[in-house]
Amino acid sequence: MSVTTDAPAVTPLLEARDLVKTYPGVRALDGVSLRVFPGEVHALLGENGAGKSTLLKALFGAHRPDSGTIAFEGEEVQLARPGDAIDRGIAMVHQELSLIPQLNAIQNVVLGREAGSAGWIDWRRARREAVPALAKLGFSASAAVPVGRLSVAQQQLVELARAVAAGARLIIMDEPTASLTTHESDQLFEVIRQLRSSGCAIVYVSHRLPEVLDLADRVTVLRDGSTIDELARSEITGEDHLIRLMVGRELDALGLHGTAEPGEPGLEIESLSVPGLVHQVSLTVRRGEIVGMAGMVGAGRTELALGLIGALRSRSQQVRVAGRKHQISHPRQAIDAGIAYLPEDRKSQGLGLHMSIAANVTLPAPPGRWGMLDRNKQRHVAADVMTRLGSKTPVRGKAGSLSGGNQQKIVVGRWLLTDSDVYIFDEPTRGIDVGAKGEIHRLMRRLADDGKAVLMISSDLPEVLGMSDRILVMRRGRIVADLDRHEATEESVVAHAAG
Amino acid sequence: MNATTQTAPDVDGALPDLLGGVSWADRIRSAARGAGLVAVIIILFVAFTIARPSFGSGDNMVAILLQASVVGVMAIGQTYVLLTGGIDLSIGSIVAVSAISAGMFAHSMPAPVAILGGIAVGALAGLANGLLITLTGITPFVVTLGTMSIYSGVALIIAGGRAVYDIPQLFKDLLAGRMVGVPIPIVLVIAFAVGSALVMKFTRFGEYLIAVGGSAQTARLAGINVKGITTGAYVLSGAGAGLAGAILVARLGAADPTIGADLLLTAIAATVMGGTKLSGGEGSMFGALFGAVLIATLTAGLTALNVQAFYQQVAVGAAIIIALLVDRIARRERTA
Amino acid sequence: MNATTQTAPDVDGALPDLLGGVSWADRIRSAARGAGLVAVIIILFVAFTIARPSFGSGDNMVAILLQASVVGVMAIGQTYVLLTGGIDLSIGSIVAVSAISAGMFAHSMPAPVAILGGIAVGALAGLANGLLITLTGITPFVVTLGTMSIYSGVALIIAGGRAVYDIPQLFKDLLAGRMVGVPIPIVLVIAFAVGSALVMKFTRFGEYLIAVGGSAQTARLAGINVKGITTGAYVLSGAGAGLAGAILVARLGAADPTIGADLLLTAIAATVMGGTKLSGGEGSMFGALFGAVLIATLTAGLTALNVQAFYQQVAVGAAIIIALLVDRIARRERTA
Amino acid sequence: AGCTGADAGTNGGGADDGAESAYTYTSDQDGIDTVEGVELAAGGPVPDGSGETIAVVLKALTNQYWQGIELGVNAAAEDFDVDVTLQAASSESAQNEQLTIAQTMVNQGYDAYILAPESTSNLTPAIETIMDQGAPIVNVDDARIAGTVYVGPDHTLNGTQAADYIAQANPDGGPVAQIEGQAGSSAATLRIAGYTEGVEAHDDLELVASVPGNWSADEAFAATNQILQQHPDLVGIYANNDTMAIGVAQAVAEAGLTDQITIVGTDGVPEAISGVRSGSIEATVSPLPYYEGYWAVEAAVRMLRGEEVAPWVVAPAQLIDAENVDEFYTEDGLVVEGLYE
Ligand SMILES: Nc1ncnc2c1ncn2[C@@H]1O[C@H](COP(=O)(O)OP(=O)(O)OP(=O)(O)O)[C@@H](O)[C@H]1O
Ligand SMILES: Nc1ncnc2c1ncn2[C@@H]1O[C@H](COP(=O)(O)OP(=O)(O)OP(=O)(O)O)[C@@H](O)[C@H]1O
Ligand SMILES: [Mg+2]
Ligand SMILES: [Mg+2]
Repeated sequence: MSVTTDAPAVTPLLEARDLVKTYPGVRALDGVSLRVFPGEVHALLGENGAGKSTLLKALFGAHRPDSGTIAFEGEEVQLARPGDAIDRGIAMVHQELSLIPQLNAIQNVVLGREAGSAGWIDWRRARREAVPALAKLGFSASAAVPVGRLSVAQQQLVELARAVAAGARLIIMDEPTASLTTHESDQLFEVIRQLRSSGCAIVYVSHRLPEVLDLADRVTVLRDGSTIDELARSEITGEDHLIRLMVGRELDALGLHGTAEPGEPGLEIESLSVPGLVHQVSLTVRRGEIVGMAGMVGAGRTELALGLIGALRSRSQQVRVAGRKHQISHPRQAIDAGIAYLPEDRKSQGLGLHMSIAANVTLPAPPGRWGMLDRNKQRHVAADVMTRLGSKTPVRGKAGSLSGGNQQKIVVGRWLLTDSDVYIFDEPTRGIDVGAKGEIHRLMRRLADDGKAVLMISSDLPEVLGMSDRILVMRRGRIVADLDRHEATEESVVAHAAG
Repeated sequence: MNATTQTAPDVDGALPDLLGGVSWADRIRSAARGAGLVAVIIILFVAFTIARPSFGSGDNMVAILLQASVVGVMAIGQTYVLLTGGIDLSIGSIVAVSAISAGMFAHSMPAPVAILGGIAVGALAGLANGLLITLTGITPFVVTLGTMSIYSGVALIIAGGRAVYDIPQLFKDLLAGRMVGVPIPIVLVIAFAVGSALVMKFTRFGEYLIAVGGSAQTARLAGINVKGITTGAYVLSGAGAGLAGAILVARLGAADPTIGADLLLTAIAATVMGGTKLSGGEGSMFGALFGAVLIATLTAGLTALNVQAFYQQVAVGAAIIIALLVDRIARRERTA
Repeated sequence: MNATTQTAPDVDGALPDLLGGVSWADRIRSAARGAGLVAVIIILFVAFTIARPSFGSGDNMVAILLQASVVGVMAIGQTYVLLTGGIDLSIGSIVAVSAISAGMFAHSMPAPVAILGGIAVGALAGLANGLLITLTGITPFVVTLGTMSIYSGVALIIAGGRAVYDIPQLFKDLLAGRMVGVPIPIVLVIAFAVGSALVMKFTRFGEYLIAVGGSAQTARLAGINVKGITTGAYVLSGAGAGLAGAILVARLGAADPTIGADLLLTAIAATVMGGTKLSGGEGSMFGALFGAVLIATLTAGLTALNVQAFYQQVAVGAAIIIALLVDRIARRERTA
Repeated sequence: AGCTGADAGTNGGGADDGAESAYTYTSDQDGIDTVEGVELAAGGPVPDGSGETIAVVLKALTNQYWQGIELGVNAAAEDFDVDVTLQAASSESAQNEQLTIAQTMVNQGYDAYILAPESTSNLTPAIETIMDQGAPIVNVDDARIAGTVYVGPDHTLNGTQAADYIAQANPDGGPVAQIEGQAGSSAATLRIAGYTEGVEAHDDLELVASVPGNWSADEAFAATNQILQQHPDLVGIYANNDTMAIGVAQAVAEAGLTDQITIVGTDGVPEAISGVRSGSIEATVSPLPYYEGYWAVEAAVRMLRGEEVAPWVVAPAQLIDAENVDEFYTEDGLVVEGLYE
């Protein structure tokens, strides 16, 4: 790995200076500057809402900054629309998946740059361009089905292949690994290194610090819309160093294993199947324990949870919550039975983005009786729980205007308000910054300590290893390993998950 | 089942007050939007009055509101449906079925029962829409495109293609009379709007409508009975159309099986002019009412100016687009 | 043969595991969907013929296809718009404007020029729709609701409310004559469908239509000129309606300013029965054509069975819902 | 368009294509032969029509006017022992749907056809096929096109009669108004023209408002409300059909002006007849739809039996008011049968 000790003496490939961007009520960028040199992997770090995505969108021409300048190859440029950036050789992998669900992988990879003349598409050439890029990234699904039917991870690879196939000189990646497991992330890093050695510069956002230390040549840290620091890899002493820069204070490191002995079973599942996806899974989560559930993407963990709560059609011999037997065929029944499920896709499954924070938090059980809604109480209840979660946004604000971490807090807050015995977190910290991540981890532990049974589905292996009292590994719809936290290592989990 | 447990971790230090802040800006904003439409109505009214002074009489204002009331009731019902992200193309036909039913009931039952019967028929037709949509998963547009045709045929079949007339006086008095000097349809449409606005603000059903319209998946995972809520919206839309049908019977003293067909697009236009989004999750009950008043004012004004039929079509079409354009510009300016 | 969305390009042996398998399943699937509709048409046709043997005559088949051709052309045009996630409610009125224009042109210009002129008027009306939608950001439903009224008024105004007669024989021959024994409208609608299917499969425009309909935001980020593509869809929809108008003028030997109003809902019904989603990104050009044939077959068959108008309305409404229900069940079974 | 002899420009397409036919397909031109409907029977006893099949395609059955025609058709079918099949489109604007229906019936092959097209042109292809088949066509009531025989009223005269009636009822004259039918529909266009001319012919009447009601009672109600605001001194209102007249009557009644304003409709549907009897409507101009239907079948049978029928069998524009309503209409508001026997 090449490590730069200082800024190279060459002109930056891209240089942004004093960018300012205001949204109604928010100053997302407040004089940010960024330099990216050719052939480097440049990590962009910052808490949720620090302005990373906004900065990258400005560099890609998707947003026009209010002021400030952008220079590409030493020459000042106006990027009014994505086309301008694409023409200059800038590609972007967006934080929100941005594929056309109805088109297949090849069509998506070449979208907007289709080979051919006079409006006709030369599909042969398009394939020749797209297939190697997909293969290089380890894309393993069919390239002929609409990508909407692929798993999130495979979609992510398609998105990456878009940038790779474009042959861009600068690739901007906004949290490309957020929905990838270790295995797929590694594959991605391999590609990133290849790209770098071919002279391509990469700007890369991630909340997974080990990754950053592993990959980046240079790091820029943002806080509250401003550039805090720019360092070469060699100047970074470790994760703590980065966290300090990002958050402005020290944070506890990961590792929140329980101390008490787990109690009675909180959740018992006997032989639950979701046709085609989950096969006769049985498991038990005790009160006071956090059970981590690892697996490759597509292993069926989410489907297991959805089947359990009645959101997917499922069959089971028995489901017990806190010792009581339940028949669950609709999420309402799951909630009443005492199961809280925090979905993996916050935006489409967890939140009503157009609704107020208060409405979101109280969604399963709005305060009031006889079908009425007590708005006043709703606000107070929501403000109360959000305050305790450390949110600073007035609860009348729309959920959609918050950053990822704060959005996740809304979902967490919602389920704190229901009197649940079982909490299932599906990818609880996907796309969430270190600060908020720590808070959510502490919260999970606190729930366990309060006697709740916690099941944590996560593709973030350090998180699984650091948090779980017990680790279940799923593969192809079955539980293939039940590991004690003492015996579990990164290698053993990956070995079970990959089969 | 849903006691608020205090399991959240305590955070030390002063708790910032999350209750305040946005509220006033938001209130002014949404008030301003309603006000924008009202302003357009007033401008039109003043302009027409300048051109034809008698247009500005109190009587005429009442006549315009009366005219707006039928479309208004339908538009408010439609708003429920649009909030869920659906659409109800069958309301025109439901007006006809309900009108015929109410008219026929009126010949064999006491007037109040006949009126409620007509509304119930509308609600039932809405229920059928809702069930078809939620149970089959076919898009609302298609289902109600189908039932639009079905209900219209049913209205003609049960009426034998004939109008029902000789509506009892009590029926007419109840729905077309006056209450403390105000025509009852106006009272009804205002009551429906106020009631609906209260439902949106102070009931779970209203809250859930918005949740379903914004993201059905989120709503379902939060334990909301999405199918039930959606069906409820269609029932209300049907009931609104049923009430519109009953009002028309009372006003015209007859129930015609083809009545209402021309009201569908007007009602939808009123709803969207009132700021309700076709994409769901956002809408305004009063907006629907104002939209109906705007269209009635425009039609009345063009009639007062004796504008020829062909040109009236052009003017009404242009008004729909311009109203939404003004709304958009106003909003963009407020946000920018 | 009729899938426009699963245009999965063929893949050569390079990476068989990556690309194999599903592509064929998909092809069969989409072929099956088209086949399903065709099967329904055939079943209906056979059933009607058994009930009324004269229904099965070649003449009658040609008559049905002729009837379907006008709706078919409009439905194919509408498919472009629905693919972008929009809707064009103004096509019925565009038929009228184009018909009147073509009819008037025919009195002063050579027939081919008049025909192209009529189509161009339709395309222009579509362009106006497209520009209004993309430049103002108002939803297509509302914009075309407005222009539906405007264009209808304009047709009446330019025609002075009267039909234009005495269409030259060449005009009629060109659009209503026969070509190697096949009525030209049938040739035209098939050509339009084939051409459109090719556009969807092999051109950027087709690809970008799906992209815009699938996710306008993503399309924009991919550097696609979303406004241009969207506008293009409305232009084609307008041109399709213009062609429909010209065909009607040729067939009827007159241009009536109120023609076309009843074609709107039929064309939309045909489009959705053909498998095109109102939510955008997924649609079938041949499906639109088959949908038009299905509706024409149904109307003709019910008439042959002497089913009365009121019941026909019920039957057509039910058919719309049932067609989509069958499609859904078939698809669910295939995926489950 | 085109029910008066003078109103040319109504040539449907294809009128001259039927050269091979046993019947002469005339188009309505100046100086066309007419016969009053009441005189049709004078052409001798109606021959037996047994064994003949007649297809009837009406505009729609959603208006009782058309149901009145249906009644006449059925009565005649019984009297002449012909086999009649009647169909109609779903609405009076369903031009394309009606063409499908007509085409299908033509393909079934009937001996004669009675058509009431939605517009002057929408059935042209079906008519051409019929002409090729050589079967007689009777064009009933509206949208007069090239057919052998037109059985129907002079729609222009409907309007003129209404104007005359209003003038008669208001010897002092005054402002009058009109509520128009669906823009562009042929009946509306003709009635508007007839009424407008009729009003002009009376110097003391002034047409102060002529606004759309689109065949809808509710729209007519609203339009009338508005006109009354502008012209409270109105003495007469003509509605292009009875459905709208009922809305007009309601608005006038609410304004308390029933005594001041003479309301005239057109069609003579039961509801309007009831209005005439109760005094909410002064008069309606009725072509007596029952007889239109009856004569249409009679004309068809006569042609099938080789008789000549004048190209226009004129249905009377019979003005029905309180004086003569019982002469023409039953208690139930249906046209009295056997009036002209
Ligand atoms: N479209 C928008 N409208 C209003 N505010 C926005 C919009 N997009 C972002 N913001 C706000 O701008 C700020 C910066 O957001 P941005 O998405 O750039 O953060 P980020 O650093 O990418 O965070 P994350 O790590 O959660 O992705 C946040 O406060 C966010 O709420
Ligand atoms: N065969 C399939 N047909 C339709 N949808 C599928 C199929 N397989 C997976 N999916 C969908 O694709 C997504 C797969 O997501 P993902 O790859 O995260 O799988 P998962 O089962 O959630 O895995 P994880 O174990 O990572 O939670 C899910 O939303 C699932 O519903
Ligand atoms: Mg971001
Ligand atoms: Mg998952």
